[in-house]
Amino acid sequence: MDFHSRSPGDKNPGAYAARLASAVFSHVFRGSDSSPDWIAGKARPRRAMMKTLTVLFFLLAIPTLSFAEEIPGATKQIAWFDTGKTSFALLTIAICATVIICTELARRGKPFYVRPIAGLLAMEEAVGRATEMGKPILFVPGIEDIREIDTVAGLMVLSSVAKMAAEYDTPLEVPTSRALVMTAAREAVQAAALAAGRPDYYNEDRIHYITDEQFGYVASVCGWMYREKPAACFFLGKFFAESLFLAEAGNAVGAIQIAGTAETTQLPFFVAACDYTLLGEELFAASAYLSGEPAQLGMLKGQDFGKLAAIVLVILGCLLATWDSISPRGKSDDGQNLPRRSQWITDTVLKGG
Amino acid sequence: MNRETRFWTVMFLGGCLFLAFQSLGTARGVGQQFVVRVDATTGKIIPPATGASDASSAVKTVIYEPASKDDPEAIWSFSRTAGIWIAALLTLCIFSYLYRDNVCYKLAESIIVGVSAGYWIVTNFWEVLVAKVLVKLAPNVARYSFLPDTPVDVKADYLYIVPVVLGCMVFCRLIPKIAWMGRWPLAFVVGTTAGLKLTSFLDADFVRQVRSTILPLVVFSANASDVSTLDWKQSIQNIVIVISVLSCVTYFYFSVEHKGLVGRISRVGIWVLMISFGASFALTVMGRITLLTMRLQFLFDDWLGLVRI
Amino acid sequence: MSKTVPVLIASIVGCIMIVANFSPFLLPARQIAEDWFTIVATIAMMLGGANLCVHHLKNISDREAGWGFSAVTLISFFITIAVGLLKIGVVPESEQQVKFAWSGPFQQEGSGFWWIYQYLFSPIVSTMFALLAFYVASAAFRAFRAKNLEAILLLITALIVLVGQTRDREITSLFLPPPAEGMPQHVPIADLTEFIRKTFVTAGQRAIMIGIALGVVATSLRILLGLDRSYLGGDE
Amino acid sequence: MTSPLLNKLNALDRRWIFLAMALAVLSPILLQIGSDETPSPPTIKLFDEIERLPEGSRILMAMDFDPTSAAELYPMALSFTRHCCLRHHKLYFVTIWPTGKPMIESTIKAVIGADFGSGDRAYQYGVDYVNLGYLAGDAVAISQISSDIRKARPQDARGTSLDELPMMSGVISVKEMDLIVNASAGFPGGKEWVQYAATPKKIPIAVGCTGVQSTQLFPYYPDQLLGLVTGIRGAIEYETMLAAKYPDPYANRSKRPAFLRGGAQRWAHRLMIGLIVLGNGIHLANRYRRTPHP
Repeated sequence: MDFHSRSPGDKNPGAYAARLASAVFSHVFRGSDSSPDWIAGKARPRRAMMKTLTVLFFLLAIPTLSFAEEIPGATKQIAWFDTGKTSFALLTIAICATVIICTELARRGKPFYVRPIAGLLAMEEAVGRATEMGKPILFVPGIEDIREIDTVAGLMVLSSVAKMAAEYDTPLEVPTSRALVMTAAREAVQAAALAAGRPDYYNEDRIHYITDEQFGYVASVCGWMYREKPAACFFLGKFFAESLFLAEAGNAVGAIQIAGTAETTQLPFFVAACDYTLLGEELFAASAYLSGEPAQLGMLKGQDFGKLAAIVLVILGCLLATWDSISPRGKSDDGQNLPRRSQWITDTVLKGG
Repeated sequence: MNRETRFWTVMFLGGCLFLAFQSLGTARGVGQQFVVRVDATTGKIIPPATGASDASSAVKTVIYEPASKDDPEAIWSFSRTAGIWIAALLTLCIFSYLYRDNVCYKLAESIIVGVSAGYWIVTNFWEVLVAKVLVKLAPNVARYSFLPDTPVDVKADYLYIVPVVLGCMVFCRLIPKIAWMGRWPLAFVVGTTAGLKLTSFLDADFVRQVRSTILPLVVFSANASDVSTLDWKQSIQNIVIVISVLSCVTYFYFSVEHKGLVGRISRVGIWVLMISFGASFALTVMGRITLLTMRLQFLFDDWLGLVRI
Repeated sequence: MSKTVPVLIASIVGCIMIVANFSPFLLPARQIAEDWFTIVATIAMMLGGANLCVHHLKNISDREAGWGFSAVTLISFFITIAVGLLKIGVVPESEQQVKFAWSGPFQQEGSGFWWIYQYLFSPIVSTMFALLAFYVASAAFRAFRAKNLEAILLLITALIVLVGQTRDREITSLFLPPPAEGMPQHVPIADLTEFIRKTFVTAGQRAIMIGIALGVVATSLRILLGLDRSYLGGDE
Repeated sequence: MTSPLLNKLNALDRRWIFLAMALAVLSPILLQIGSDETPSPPTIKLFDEIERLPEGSRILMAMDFDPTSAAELYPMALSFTRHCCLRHHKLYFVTIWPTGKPMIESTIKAVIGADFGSGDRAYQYGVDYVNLGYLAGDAVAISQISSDIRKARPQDARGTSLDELPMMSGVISVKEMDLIVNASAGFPGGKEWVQYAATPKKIPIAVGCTGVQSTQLFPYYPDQLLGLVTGIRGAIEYETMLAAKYPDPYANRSKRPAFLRGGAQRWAHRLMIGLIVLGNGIHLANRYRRTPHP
């Protein structure tokens, strides 16, 4: 059996990109009808979305058409699909599609179990404790700009935390290290205050920019912590060396600390110095989890299928590699070494982009 | 005066006395800095005697480079000596936070917040707004104002108006009537982030990491006489890696209850994570100590001159 | 309307970025978008600067506790900006540049901005960083205690690696027979450290990375599908 | 049943720990105690690669660090540059950290200016080495220069057009480099160079990183990374190898900044081990006496 035949997709490569786009866009226009009003906005007319879908279609079609016009007698040809990336494109589509399908199933009412995550359960408790003690809450959405997906995830959690804090009417301090993050954080907190039915809770001055400089920011936040003694500290986003600094400062003032980051180098410090730590993926799952929306919880199920795929690929690959190691395949007729069996997985399925 | 105040007063006075002795009584002094004058266009050193009188061409292009005290052309630099003193005192102010929050720390904190915010604004002004936006939108203006080396044949690229407009939309938030427009740049940035990261993380963090975990569980190595023997060390290493990765991935499962077999495997996953955290923590210690070493070397070498490095 | 357009913008640019990864034809779009981000962020930084000024001016005008420090912040902020933008102390570096008074590099050694960086910015920032050496010690003292099996694993690996990191590791080979002529001395704890690094650390990182990648996919999809729009705020 | 000593230890103020750490680091500095290191394979690999490359090979020196991380990376940058100069390679300095510019300048001054600036084969600017300066845009900058250097940076750090420099002729992108040597202090840094330049363009890359970053970069070694020099220990290892191969003048203490920091390392590590043991001693004693933890 020849594992090295090129995948059939090579013949019509463009179709994959188009399929991905259409899958994604069809979802956009369906919108999130099941989400509560404060997130989804008021009822959005479907007709408007149909129109935008058409616009989108043309936006994607124009580059394609302009390329088609260029073809006759063209001197330079820029392929509009990189065939070397076919397998990666397929993999991307497969993973995205799984996630989307699970979301759709959840939206239609299929119940999914989600295991409890200690750090997330403790959030409400932390906010409650701050309320009891009459002390403020600190939320640090990382020190990177919004171009890092960790920061975006941190901001998504911020909206949930802000909603809890607004319900209890406990002050929430959000110092930021980037101006764009400040803007987004203000939007998120304002929306949360509205959703909690306390629009007055939102105070712009509590969400302020300090400085872009990592340690300038930390100097200011730690000074603030020493003086105001917050009862709960949330560190969720992208962190670097300052992680331990923040966590130790919080520890010195006796705050409950909940941290989460996808920066693997900083996890040990958070684990050592904080009460609860969201490890890597849990940070991204947090906002879905806290939102409690079935559609978003469905996504977690979709992610799990991705992990299952990883496990299956690793086991299969390792078995093939072991087989290769025990009995190598030898040489073909023209004296060349036959490729290893595990190459089918490493070089075809997992070729990468 | 309580005991604590007395202690710190004595420490402070002792420090002052020591500094006075060190700066007056030793040849090296405290934080003394020397420079030589260099013609920026030619890179040649200007001797101190002629430097002042030679006003015709050198005035505009003199730069200063650090030199040792023994250099015959060296002159004492007030600004750099003062700089070393200020830097050293600020260093001590920050170290004082370890004892507790105090006026000195607050002073250093306020300075760093102001200076660093200003620093990044200035840096981005020159590096992005001038070097990127101005050069793209009005290359001629750039050439005649700040960047004389901008090539003459550069054409203006008006596409760069879009990010400028998007950037300015951030300010819409300040005007309640059009505050909603302030969300557009956010949406643009978050959207691009989502799109870019989706593929790059899948590629680098998923595909590549899964691929590098595919290892033969039994490894044979050929020895000198071309007889393959079982490589115990490598085999055990591979088996441990594969089992560890699988169990950790299982730990991250959200939608399955951690009970029974899954529970046991994910327990192993936590152990692996804990071992990896313990090791990562210890591996970091070295870097942190180095930073402290460097600060102390600054205080005791560059400033006080007590050691020679 | 106030939210539909932004969500659409996010979806469109996001999808273009994804498609561009697979299409050499659209690849420039990826670079352009990345370039644009830098510009948008830089302009937004001005908003940050304005916010900083307002925040501290308010402190000063309200005579809040520590308003003097707010004044220090504002003064150092404005001095830095003035020195940096006016290029105080910067001289042109080449024959051609001499004709243009503002053409020298703004970070030139010896200039005012360089002085601020060298003697105010850099010492404070690196001392802040150096404080971590103390915090590492206090965190280790407090957290690495054998409370349960997980904590024991954490602490034992930390101990092994700490010993294995410096030359003190050679203490573990004292009890071994001397090596054969010309062979390096076997150091058990160094091998153990290396083994832990190669297996458990690598594996732990890998598993976390695999998980993160999937988390990023889901989070990105949430944005692209408009499921989560908390970053865009509520409807006013 | 309680003992006064245990009570005292239970309530130990963390400022005593701070004081102990200060003493552990300060004493070796004042007493000038240094420490050597035995080289490890990832460091040896980079050393051998620089030795192996034929004279005049193009090496991209990416210096992505700032004064705060210079403690670990500056000695490394010095050793790498010295080694490349000894082998007479062509050096292309670049940084994607705005704060990296002065680092490049002082590296050039300390190595090329001091040791290789004169003599019959002196290093000449534009012929043997160039400073491309700072590229704004983090990872974007990396992908830009890996497709077209001139697009990302039409001039060098001195404002000279790249086309006027002899060593830039024939260099279009990072693809023309024989090796990337990166001194990386975090983000953006080694990981991004691997992801956006080295792996897609298939150029060998070696990273010198801080101890913190090493765990993040270790998964890339040896597939995507040729060599990995970690933290001050890696710097000491590299200095040790350089001193062994070129004893004159690199066995000299004044040329070995990392060596002198080794002594402080040893004592601080000993203190950390002591603290962990003490912490567990207190914990066990508490359990033995069944007194509640404060």
